[in-house]
Amino acid sequence: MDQRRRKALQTGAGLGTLGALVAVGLISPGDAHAQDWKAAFETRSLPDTIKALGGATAAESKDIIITAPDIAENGAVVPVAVVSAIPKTESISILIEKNPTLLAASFMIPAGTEPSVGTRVKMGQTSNVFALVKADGKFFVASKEIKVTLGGCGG
Amino acid sequence: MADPMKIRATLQGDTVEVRVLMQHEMETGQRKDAAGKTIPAWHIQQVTATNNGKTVLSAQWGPAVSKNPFLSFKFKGGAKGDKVQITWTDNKGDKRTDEVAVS
Amino acid sequence: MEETPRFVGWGALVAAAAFALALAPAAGAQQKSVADDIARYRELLQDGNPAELWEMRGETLWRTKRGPKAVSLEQCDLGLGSGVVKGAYAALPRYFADADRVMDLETRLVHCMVTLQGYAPADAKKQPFGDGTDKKSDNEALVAWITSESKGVVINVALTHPKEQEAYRIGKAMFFHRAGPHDFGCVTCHGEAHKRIRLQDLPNMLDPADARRAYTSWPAYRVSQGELRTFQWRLNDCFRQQRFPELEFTSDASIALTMFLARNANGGTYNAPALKR
Amino acid sequence: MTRKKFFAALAVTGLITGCATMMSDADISKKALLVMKSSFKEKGQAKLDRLDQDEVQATCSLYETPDKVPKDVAQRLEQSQLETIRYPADGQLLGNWKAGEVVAQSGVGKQYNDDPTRPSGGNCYACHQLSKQEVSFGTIGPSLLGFGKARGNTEESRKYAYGKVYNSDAFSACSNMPRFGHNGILTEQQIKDVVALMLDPESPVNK
Repeated sequence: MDQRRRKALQTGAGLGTLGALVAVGLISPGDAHAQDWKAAFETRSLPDTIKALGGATAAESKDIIITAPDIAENGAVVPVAVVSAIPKTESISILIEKNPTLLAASFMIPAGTEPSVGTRVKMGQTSNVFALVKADGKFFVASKEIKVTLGGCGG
Repeated sequence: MADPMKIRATLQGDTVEVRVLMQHEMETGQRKDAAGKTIPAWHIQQVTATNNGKTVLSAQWGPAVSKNPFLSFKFKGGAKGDKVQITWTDNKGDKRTDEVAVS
Repeated sequence: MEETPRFVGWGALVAAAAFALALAPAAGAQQKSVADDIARYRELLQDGNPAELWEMRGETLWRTKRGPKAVSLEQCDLGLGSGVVKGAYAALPRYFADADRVMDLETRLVHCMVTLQGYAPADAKKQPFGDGTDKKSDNEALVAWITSESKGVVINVALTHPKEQEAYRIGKAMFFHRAGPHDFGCVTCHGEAHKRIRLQDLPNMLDPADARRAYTSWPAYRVSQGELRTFQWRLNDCFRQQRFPELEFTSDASIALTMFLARNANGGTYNAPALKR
Repeated sequence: MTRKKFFAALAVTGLITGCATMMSDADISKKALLVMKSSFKEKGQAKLDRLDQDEVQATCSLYETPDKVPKDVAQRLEQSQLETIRYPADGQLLGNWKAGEVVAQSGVGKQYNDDPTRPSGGNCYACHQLSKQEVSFGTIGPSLLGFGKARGNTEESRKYAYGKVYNSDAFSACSNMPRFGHNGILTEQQIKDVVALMLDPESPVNK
């Protein structure tokens, strides 16, 4: 619990510094029709992914908690868990900014399932990882930088 | 044929915690073999989880999910003895379903 | 949580993350935090070890009727009596009178596959390690399961039989044998405390505490390779990096070195298959 | 292993049970090499002769760690190794530090799965800290951060750095560091580049 709260504060503080820089945007409700997953998995930027998932922009949210290491000893396996405290969370997506394609995984959360998922992803290099949450038709995002370093003997 | 998954589903209070390990290459389609030939993409695309037949999670995965994938999630409304079933489908059309009772 | 989320353009979000990166702490403080962060990474990985997939497959293999004689391995004597698996790994390598030879787990498994299941020795040894793809090794799976049955058991390698003592001494001589274009021996990396290669901590295999920690954590699922790796594999890969030729599976040298290292770990509580970078 | 050391080892491992049937340590060493020769097989560029030892390797294998090598033995080895160092004919010891950084980062070369036609690396970062930027460094060797700043880019320091990389045993017997020049791991040019990495004021080592 403490751990989570601390993470939440960290994430919040990191994003908070932006406040002044940030342009305020409006959210348009996501499309209701079925996703074109093939297209979504080929997107190369956050706005394109959001668009492919049926949205326009995403709001920064402190209610999304990313639990992941600050440094990954091996980019092939980076544990990432996302918890959303946003009511009516419908889906949680994990995006890796510097990967050849952005979207790593999307989880659809039916009613009764907690908006809390964990998996492991590949990262080609140090990058921001985004957790994109769709809740009540709107998109929200949080980010965390994960450094990828070289572990063993090299070669 | 694909190897079985290892599934754990445990009831903690009113929440069932599910942890799954799947055996899969999760080949990205970006790597080259020793001869310099691109190794074609081969990865799980879709995962669905049901509890006594009711969908409790579905997921779409790309090749960036790690090899031998791990998945954890939680749902409410389950009871001991319920059947949690996980199915994955990969981009070659291979499919695997395994089941475990909530303990 | 009550705060209204600010609506953010993602471009600005990206820019801000880059900004935060530029404010990275100074180098001195950084090094300590790198070690802490790596520890945190390893901790986060512990939940859900894919090694269990190998253990499952190994148990099935153990119980499946296979080979020319179509029998299972369930009567295989791993040193504690026919069919006893629990705790067997913690007392290996050991001398087996029926073969008049000191054997480690891998060698004993091959012996059982040959004598019980009727495999030709070459067939029993043909795939000691998986290649990281779908070419899996039955041996690694069997070892994963058998070792998992020694979890919590204290390593207790006896040096009572003269052949066990000789194997230990040969293994020890191998440990200090520097050779090859780089002058490396096992001791180059594993003979001093608190050293690392890159960020990887190196156990001092001459120190009982370190040897216990290291030996009791193999086999391990190697996340970098997506494979379960056995202690035998660990030795082979050390020799590759030592610029030596290839250590042969179930060879006398591999058993001798395993004997030396296992004995050094005596008293450690076995806790594997583990999960490593 | 010396006889004294051997009995010390026996005592530690609780092996003294009456030594009548025991092989001497010299016999064990001989037997170990025989066992190794029958237990390894050649693969790629790594042939079985890699198990054989030269004078340095054989002598150093007798002592558990370099600090246990007797002084006179160490001095004799250092002298013999000093004589192996071949400095570049053109007298130029300083190469390009950027190329040196590539050598320092690369760990390929001489392994049985390496392509012998491609250049080897020095893998310096595996054992040494060299620059502030690279956080993934080893500690088997000392930190070399600021090496050139501390010693100055003089003829003397260039000669020392070149010789040390060429044959480390000439300066510190039974060092864990490979004899990169003597054993043909790095080329003359590569060693010059590593020397530049160590000494060039513009190199990240000295920043």
